[in-house]
Amino acid sequence: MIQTGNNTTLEAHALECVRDDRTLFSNLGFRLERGQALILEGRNGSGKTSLLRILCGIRLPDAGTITWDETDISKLGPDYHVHTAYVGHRDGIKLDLTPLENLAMARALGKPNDTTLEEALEKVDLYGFEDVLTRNLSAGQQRRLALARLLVTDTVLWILDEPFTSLDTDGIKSIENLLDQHTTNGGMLAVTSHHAVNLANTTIQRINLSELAA
Amino acid sequence: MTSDSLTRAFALLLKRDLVLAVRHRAEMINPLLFFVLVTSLFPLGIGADPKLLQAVGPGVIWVAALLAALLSLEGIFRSDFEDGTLEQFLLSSHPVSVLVLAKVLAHWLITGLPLLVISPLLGVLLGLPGDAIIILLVTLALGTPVLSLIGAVGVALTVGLRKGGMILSLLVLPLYVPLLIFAASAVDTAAAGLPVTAHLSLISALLVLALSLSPLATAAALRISLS
Amino acid sequence: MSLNEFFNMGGYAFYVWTSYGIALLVLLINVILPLRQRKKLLGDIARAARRARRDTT
Amino acid sequence: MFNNFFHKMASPKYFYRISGRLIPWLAIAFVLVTLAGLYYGLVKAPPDYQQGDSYRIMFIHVPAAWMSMFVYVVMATAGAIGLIWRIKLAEVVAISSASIGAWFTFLALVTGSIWGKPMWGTWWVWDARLTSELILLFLYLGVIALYNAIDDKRTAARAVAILALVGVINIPIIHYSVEWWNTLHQGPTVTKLDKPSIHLSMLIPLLLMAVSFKLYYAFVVLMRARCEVLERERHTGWVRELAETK
Repeated sequence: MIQTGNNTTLEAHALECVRDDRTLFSNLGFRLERGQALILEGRNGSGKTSLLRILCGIRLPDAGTITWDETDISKLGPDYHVHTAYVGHRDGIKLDLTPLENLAMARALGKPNDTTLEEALEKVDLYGFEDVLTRNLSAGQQRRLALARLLVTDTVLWILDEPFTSLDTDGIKSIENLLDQHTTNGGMLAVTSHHAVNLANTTIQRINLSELAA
Repeated sequence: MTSDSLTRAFALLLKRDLVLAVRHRAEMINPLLFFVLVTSLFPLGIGADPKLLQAVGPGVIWVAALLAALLSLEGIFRSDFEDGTLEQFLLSSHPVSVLVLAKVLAHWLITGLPLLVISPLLGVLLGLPGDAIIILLVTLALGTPVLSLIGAVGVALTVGLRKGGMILSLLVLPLYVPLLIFAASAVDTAAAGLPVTAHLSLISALLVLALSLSPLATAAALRISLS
Repeated sequence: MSLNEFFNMGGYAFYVWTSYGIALLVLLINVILPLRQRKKLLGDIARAARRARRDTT
Repeated sequence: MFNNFFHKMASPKYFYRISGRLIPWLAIAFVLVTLAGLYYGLVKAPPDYQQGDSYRIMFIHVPAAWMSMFVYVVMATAGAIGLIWRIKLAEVVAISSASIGAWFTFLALVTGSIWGKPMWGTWWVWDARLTSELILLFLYLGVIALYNAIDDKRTAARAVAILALVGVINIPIIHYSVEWWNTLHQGPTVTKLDKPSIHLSMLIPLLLMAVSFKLYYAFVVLMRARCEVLERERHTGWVRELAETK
């Protein structure tokens, strides 16, 4: 496993993504360091989700590479995944498990940190729901549970696809706080969002995929 | 990642799938019911002549087991795909093939093992002699894991498709042919009172081969299906 | 050997010539299909290119 | 360096040009070898002392059966190359092989069945080779169905490669198991669809036809691969130019 130092970087070089014969973006590059957030903007279908999935390593770029500490992520495999956490469109939680069971599984899939599962639930305002079947939670609560997965493993890069979907104003605010804390502690973020993302203490880079394509 | 945490992930995933299965009992019972139903339809279709039944019995039971397994296969990955937990497995810091193995093991415990338990009853219904029933049990014990293992590759390839079910049977059933041949003829041979060591070692070889290759192929297929 | 004998194939004419006929058919189909596909594709692509040019001007 | 060379060789444009030049020569060679094979097979070779003239179906059936296996192996190999080295051209060759292989399998099945009629008196016997071919046909159809079901053609090609690899491991096992099953369930009295005690006069046309089928496969797979390349590269400049000059 590679050790991540303080000057870890995530770099994209000349990325290209083609879907259904349409080039969504090409020659896209950026460099993300600890403490920074990358915010992707653009119309629906401009390739935000595709780019995030490429950053995760789920999807292969049609051209170009992504490097983590100057090593191609497709060569790193699990050694890259151990530093990343992804919350996609789909929550990645099982409705027929309780929040605690869901988090326990999420924790086992990565490198556990010191936060207890109960603390993680408390941070996303789900304390007291740990033994209810997730099916019986509201959409906003389910989304918060999905985001709680970020808190139970020791990761650097959080990749978030529309994290604020179904959240109310208070929910958004508390999640923004969590994100801000993460970058302050030396984490990185890659986020798409329809809402404005307010991160007071974070250096933000924006990429607008619609403008890039034009 | 240490092997310790890998073992924990394996155990937790296995437990998770078993818990989910218990909370969805119907899905567990359907293939079993199907297995019993199909087998008991045969005497109605071809007549209840004991000699005839005994002759076709091994084949019928094994074909029914094949179809019952096919019916349950999609359950391995479908719901995990739909709620996004499957992509979390691909993004874990553990080898995906090991996680796949945990899921396949769970699938076998949920659907394969019940077939095994109920099969002596079906053997009796079709008039198989005692020795043959014992061999039937042995072939199912060695063979049903192969069904789950090979099936997992097929499901992994079709899990992203809307009409994956039809294609799944086309992909998987031809690959089941060798197992069907060896297993059914083992029971047949046992019913005739002959030794079946050769058959059983062939089935074991299939199991070993499937066990070593299928998780890798399944993991690769999942990566492709989710990309 | 006479031509008649040749076509008669020792009484197996039907089987032998049907087999060879089907073989010929299969081989021809596999040549014609890609030829037609290529022609259609090139036509489609040319039309699409012309349309694209008209749209931009 | 080595890698670069191969990637250039495998560039779609280069492939399209070279294959265009190669196809006519392969086609001519195919016609010549086939004519020779037919002459030796239908005219020169004497009737078989047991099967009379019906055995001449062998000159199609056996090469077609060989090709059905051969093409599957080519498909799996090309698929593996595409998967490992991400060479798009290999993916194209793999998927172009699938339908040709399926046609060869179909041909082997139909001619086997027609050959069986005078031998066995029925159109279908569960003979080992025919049964294997039938299962092989299912394997091919699975590959084709999977490719057509997946919308994104790059993903489809990679999925198909995995399936072809799984299939190619299974084919020998299926083959062996079917042979085994066949000897269990049928006495040795039934003559198998097999080369009659082969004589040089029969071997020559058999080999000629085998070569002819290989040549045929070579130029037809190139033709199909060219179409696939055009389809995939339809948005590139060179394909548009090509289309408009035609």
